[in-house]
Amino acid sequence: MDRRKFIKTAGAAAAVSATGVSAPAIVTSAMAQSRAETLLIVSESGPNNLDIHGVGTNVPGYEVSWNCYDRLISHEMKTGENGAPYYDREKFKPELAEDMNVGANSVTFKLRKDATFHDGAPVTARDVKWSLDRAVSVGGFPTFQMKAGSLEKPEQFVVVDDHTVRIDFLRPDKLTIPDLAVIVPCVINSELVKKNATAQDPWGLEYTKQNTAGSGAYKVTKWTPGTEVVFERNEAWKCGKMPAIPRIIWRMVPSAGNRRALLERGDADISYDLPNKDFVELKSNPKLSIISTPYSNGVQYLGMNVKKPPFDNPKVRQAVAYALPYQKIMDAALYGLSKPLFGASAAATTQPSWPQAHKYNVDLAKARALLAEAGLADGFETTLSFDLGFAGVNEPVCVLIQESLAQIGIKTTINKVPGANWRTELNKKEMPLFTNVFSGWLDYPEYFFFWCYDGQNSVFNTMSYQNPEMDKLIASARSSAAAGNKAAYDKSVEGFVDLAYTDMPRIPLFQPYVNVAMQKNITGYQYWFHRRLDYRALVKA
Amino acid sequence: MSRSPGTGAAILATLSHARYVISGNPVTAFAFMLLGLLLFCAVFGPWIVPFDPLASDTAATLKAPSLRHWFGTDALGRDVFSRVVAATRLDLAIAVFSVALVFAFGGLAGIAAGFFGGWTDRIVGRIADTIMAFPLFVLAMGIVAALGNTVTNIVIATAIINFPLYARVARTEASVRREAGFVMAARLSGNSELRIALTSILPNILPIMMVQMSLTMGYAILNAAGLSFIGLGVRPPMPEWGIMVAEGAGSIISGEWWLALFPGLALMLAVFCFNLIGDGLRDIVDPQRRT
Amino acid sequence: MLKILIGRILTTIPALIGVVVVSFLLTRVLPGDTAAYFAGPAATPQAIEEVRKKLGLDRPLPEQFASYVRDLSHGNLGQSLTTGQPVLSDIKARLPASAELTLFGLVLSLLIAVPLGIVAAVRQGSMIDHACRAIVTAGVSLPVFFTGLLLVYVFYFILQISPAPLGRLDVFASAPAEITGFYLLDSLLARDGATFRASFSQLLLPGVTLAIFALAPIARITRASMLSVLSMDFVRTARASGLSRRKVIMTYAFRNALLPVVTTLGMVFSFLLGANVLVEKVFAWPGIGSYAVEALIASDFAPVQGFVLAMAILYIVLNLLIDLSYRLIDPRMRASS
Amino acid sequence: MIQLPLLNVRDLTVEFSTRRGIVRAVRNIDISIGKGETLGIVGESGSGKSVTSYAVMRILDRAGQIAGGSIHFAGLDLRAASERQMVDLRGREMSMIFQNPRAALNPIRRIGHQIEDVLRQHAQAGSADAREKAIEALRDVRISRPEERYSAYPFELSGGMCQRVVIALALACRPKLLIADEPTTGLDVTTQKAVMDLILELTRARGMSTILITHDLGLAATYCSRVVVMEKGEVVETASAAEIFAAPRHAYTRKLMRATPRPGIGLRDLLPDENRAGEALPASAPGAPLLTVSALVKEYPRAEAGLFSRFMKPDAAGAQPFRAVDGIGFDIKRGESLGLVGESGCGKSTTSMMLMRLIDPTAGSIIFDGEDIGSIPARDFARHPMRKRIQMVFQDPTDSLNPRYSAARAIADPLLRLGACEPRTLRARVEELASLVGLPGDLLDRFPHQLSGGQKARVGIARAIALNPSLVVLDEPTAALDVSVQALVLNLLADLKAALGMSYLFVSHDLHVVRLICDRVIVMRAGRIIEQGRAADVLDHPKADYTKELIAALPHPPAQPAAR
Repeated sequence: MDRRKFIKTAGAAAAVSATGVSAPAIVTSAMAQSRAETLLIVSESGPNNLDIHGVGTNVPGYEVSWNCYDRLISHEMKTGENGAPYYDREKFKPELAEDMNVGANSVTFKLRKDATFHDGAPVTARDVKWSLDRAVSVGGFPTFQMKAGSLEKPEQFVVVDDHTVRIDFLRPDKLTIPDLAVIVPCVINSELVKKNATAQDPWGLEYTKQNTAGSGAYKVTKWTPGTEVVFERNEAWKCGKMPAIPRIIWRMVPSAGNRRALLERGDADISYDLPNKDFVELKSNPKLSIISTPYSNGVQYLGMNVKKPPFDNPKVRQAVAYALPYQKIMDAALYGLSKPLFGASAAATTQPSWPQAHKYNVDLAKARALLAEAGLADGFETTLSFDLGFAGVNEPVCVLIQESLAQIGIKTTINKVPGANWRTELNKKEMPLFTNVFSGWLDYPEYFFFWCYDGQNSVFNTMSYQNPEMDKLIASARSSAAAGNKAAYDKSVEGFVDLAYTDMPRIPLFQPYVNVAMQKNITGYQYWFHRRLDYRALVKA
Repeated sequence: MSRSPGTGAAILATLSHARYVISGNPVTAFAFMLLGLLLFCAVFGPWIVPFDPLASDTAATLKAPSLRHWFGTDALGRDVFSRVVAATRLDLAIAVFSVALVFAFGGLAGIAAGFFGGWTDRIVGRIADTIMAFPLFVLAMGIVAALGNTVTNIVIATAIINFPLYARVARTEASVRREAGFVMAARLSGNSELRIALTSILPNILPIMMVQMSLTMGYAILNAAGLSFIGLGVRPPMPEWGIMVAEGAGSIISGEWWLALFPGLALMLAVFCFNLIGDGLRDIVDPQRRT
Repeated sequence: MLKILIGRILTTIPALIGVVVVSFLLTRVLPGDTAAYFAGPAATPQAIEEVRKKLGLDRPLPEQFASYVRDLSHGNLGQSLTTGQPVLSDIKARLPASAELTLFGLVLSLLIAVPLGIVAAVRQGSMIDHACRAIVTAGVSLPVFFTGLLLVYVFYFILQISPAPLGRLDVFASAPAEITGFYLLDSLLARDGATFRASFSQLLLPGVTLAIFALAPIARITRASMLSVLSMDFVRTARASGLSRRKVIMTYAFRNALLPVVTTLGMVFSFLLGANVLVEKVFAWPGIGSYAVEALIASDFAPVQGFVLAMAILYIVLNLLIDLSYRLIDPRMRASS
Repeated sequence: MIQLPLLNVRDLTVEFSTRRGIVRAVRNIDISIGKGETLGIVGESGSGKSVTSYAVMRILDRAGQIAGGSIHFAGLDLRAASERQMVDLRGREMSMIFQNPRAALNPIRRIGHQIEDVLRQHAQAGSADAREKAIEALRDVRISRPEERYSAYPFELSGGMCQRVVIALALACRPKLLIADEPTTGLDVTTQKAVMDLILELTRARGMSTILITHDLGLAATYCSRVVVMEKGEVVETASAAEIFAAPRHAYTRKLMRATPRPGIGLRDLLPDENRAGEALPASAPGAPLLTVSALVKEYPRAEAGLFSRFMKPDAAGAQPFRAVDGIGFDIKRGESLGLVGESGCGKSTTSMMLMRLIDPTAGSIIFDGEDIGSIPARDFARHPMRKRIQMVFQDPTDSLNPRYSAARAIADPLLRLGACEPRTLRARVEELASLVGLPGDLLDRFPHQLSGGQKARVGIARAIALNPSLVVLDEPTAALDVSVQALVLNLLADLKAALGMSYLFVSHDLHVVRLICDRVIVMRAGRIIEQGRAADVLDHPKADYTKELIAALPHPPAQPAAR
């Protein structure tokens, strides 16, 4: 049977039965929605919370927040390396604000007067303050993210009048303004949420978990956890160009093979979490377009615990760096869908940017020599751990590393850590050898290094790397950035990159790509720092 | 006293009966041939494979079956044929050990329950009930997830979920024989209850347990494969059928059918073989047909 | 009758207690730290400790168990981290999907396996017998996820005669008004033929996958049970009284052979509910099995415990039903009450 | 005009394909039966008598087939008849009833419906009158309140009642020929008589021909006009009942007749001439009491059913405890043989199990050689020194041997366990015991399934006497044996008792056998002792009505010609 025809006839049958009295109204309205007006997204997992401020909200939840809530400001688009739209780190555009005025100690926003929440209530400065207060107060990830831009206290957010908000700086920080354009500082319908708050839950987290209370371009009309999320366009949206697609259905399809089949058969419109191999092969499918963009400020690396022998010896770490099968990993594990971070020419100069390639290449003789210098000519045994949640890439990577390290006498046992346990294991900082990804929303080298290499030993410094010299360089980069001293800034950045590549506590393997596959009739995909979809720009022809 | 001539005669009689059953049953004969092949692969596998099952070759990834690579190569260029053959040992080991374990615990517990009755019966019954009330596959997952995904834990988990089955069969068979004449005769001869359970009950229900064991061997392999599918299988790069099928399954749609098909076939043949042998054994030990 | 029912339920209490205790302990030794999960990606150790205290995870196990049982007695199964919903409502929403799929698979399997088993028994030793045996055994020899993916590949991707493996209904169709939670029944009750056809076509492939897996145990027990009944005296009496072959096999032999078949059905059903876990994953079926697996992988205690408890209760209910059907089939059972 | 026989079997050969190749179960036999005639087919197990009847009905199982000869029924060639024709014939023209009536009925179908099935199959009734006709058929076999019984299930009826239903089923369509295959085996004697009388009466009244297949010569003699004797698949003699008993021509017939226990003979008279040992049986001289039982009671509570046990044994909960043995008392003297008789369910087996100390009594005492062994828990008795002094021979010789033990191992078991023997001398002792019970030494290494019934019985006896016990309980030791084997075993038991000075408790339902082997006899019913006394006194001059009834129900073979 022709499938399209089937759907059509089914719809028609439902429409006919709707003229009778027995058919429930919901059937007809839903069935009548035409396919052309709906975007069908398929992905492996869905949100567990519709509010990014919620406790333990997962990454798919961020996508809901991004599309259903507005922020004061957002980023402009530019054209990326691959020719597709890419957010412009440097340029901001107003969203709920119509004007932004940055001073020495504060920034003032004038709000749009016509913006309303989904329930029709106008967006006011009080809503903005309440939302930002909430972000810095609820704890957990949102508060942490706000802190990254020196946004820490409710007192910083001041209501000037109904449509004016001032944000006072705690200290000069280059990241404060960018941090206001990330997902977390979204503006929430404070009156609506307060109505649904309780004494135990003053911020109404339970309510926003299940409901979108924003002013954004879309609202969630149906959410079946683990199965689907249905979005409808907010026809009263004022903060940008009216989105082209009235309705979005986001279905969870756990099997990657099925997601691919759905795309190839033309049943699904867009999917962005497929194995690399599928993306490479789908590129040759004339019905689909694939866009691959490197993670901004993201690196997959091989980490070594520098607090414990044998990886406390830099020579051993360098030996490992000389023994990794970088190209094989690129070819066999990633199908070329990543940006290499190895094998820069010996003459290349370090750039004031991140991520950038290091100069190590496979050189087993050198690796053996370094091991011998470290007194480990006979090699040693250790365990190589990876996050099972990303086994598709991690497993071949680890198998290849295992095979390669064996050639210089390092015998590894591969340890699959279930996704749920991965963070716990990382936090313990006891794994000797592991592969992991870190990426920062805020695309600044010092931001990355502050979290990953600094002696404060944050959870992301998974190697427990502590070096006073490194700390000094990072601090100087931050201060010179805030002060706007470009020369000093560049020097510090080049300094800490060089140091990281000499000491090698973690060996960058590659810069992963975010890949999106969609039908040819879907256009308007934009790359965002959060790497999720922005429905507002998508168009279905 | 000498028992050997009698035992020898019994073995001969059993063999001749087995030959009779097999000759009348082509499917069972086929299954025994398969078993021979599997055992051969398990014992000699590592020596007969054309390639090192662990060696990657990034120059020859995802090659379709050819004369050089009979079953093609996988994403890392490893020879699928070599991996399928080499995996036999591990898969059979999982099956054999889990079945041996559950036979030792479940079988004996069941015999005790059926033979002694009373409190023993009640306790074994409750344990079996409790395990049965769990969705078995999820219980196995839970055990492996909790104890860590090693081969040993897969074996233990498989043994635990099969416990009720064994306990039940052994219990039924033991309780049927509890009042049998020869058991009473053994009591009259001054045998202790424990001794009766071990010398009179156990050997007599062994054939029926053998059937059970053969059937659950296949199930053990399937179970391990299922665990692999959700990521709880053995550690890479060890080749194991389930993990190979699970990983290859995603590639069916992209056209690399050989990744899942060949390990899948091997797995199916092994399970198939154990199941058929179980059926065949049932025919052999079935007293109704043994006249 | 009621007394027996109550008696039966009482005997299942120890098993139920066992399930609660074991599932509690099992989930506590699961790797993964709930507190770390709740505390978020960048939490400091103190922050994690605070969350741990707030969740009561720092208290000794017996105390935690007591509060778990207290919550249970109020019908509170806790919250799922992965879906963010109360476990009870998750299970309520998902159980019908699993039950519908499993029952469908079971019925399908019965329709095929029982006649096969009968034929194999009646023609014992013939080529038909051997062929039946080989076919059903092959069915149970394939991992269900493999069968499922293969079916999707062939029927959806290649032949294009099956709808997309996207759960219980086509994306653009809407669920029938909920009465039983079974889409097939609900759409029939609503006299909505289109939805019935749509949900039936979605159900077909996963149902067949399950059915293939269940063929072997059912056919096997039917055959064995038929064989033993066929060799019984009363069948000989029936034959000697000149009853037709059909009458002898169906009315006399088969009805007597049903008892072990029904017993096996119960086990097969609970077995299928387990196999469901994998099938649901393949077909994006919004059932309780895939829910539990994801929770287990994510070290999400509450849904796993809730799932196990739900299954245990289902198992007990199932056994009661089997008991009742025993009584329907065999008058001797009725008499002993 | 020559009257054709109703059934004419000529030169019939039936073959079975087994794993040892083709086995001929019946070889070239001729049997015919005229209209209204009652023919007995007599033979021991394996004689092919049942196979013959199945061949006639064409209900041989898959492995069997008619290899030669012809079967004509009312002029119709049954070998050539189509299955369709046979279905029409079965039940309507020729019917069959089987032994073990309870198993012969569909356990889960109302008996009325089962009769209706047959009636409707043969178009003897339509949907309107089927019920009425089924009830009528039940009334014909003297089932009281047939309207009620119509809706009964087989398990709600007694064994005798079930056999009546089976008869009703067979006769419902008024067939011309009835084949009764061991119709009363397994029934108690009183029931046996009632059932046989009923069959005879009905078939005579309807002018039917009847074939009675039995192992019991007495039964055949009592009820048949003509008798066919079969041995090993062949007919050895065919003659009128009177003739065959007056002047048996074939040696086998003579042997069979002689081996059948009957009043007025001694144990030695059962044996054929060639086996007949010269010496007469020594008279037993009972001494002082060896075992005294008083006020013995055994109650069984009903067990509760758990979830686990449900699949095996669905039983009811909460019933009253059942008194299997209800306060009995007796004693057994040294060297005495005491018979314990009664119909099934009278408590005789329970009593013997208690004496054997395999189960514990609820109340009462068992004094054995001065010690109250009743107070020693059964589970501890295995290690008690008294254990070796009380042994037992079981009813079913097959069931009582461990299938995994060779004959020698089985006999050696008590010797090994109760340590009466040095390991070195063990084999010699086993061989000695084997020769004592007449078991050829070369059979000692065989396994039970390789031995015949009689041989297995001898192994069981050898095992029981291995420890020189003072008391042996014999629980229906010959019930599963053919009469000729029974004769040998009974004589063996009597000889052993005399030689080893043992006392016997002989549990049996067969009064003829008890008379032959026992000094005294106890009659039990419903857990109580009805009557006890010297065997001859009780059996010849019973006092209790129940005993009288039992004796009257015994089939009495016609008087024997004097042993030559």
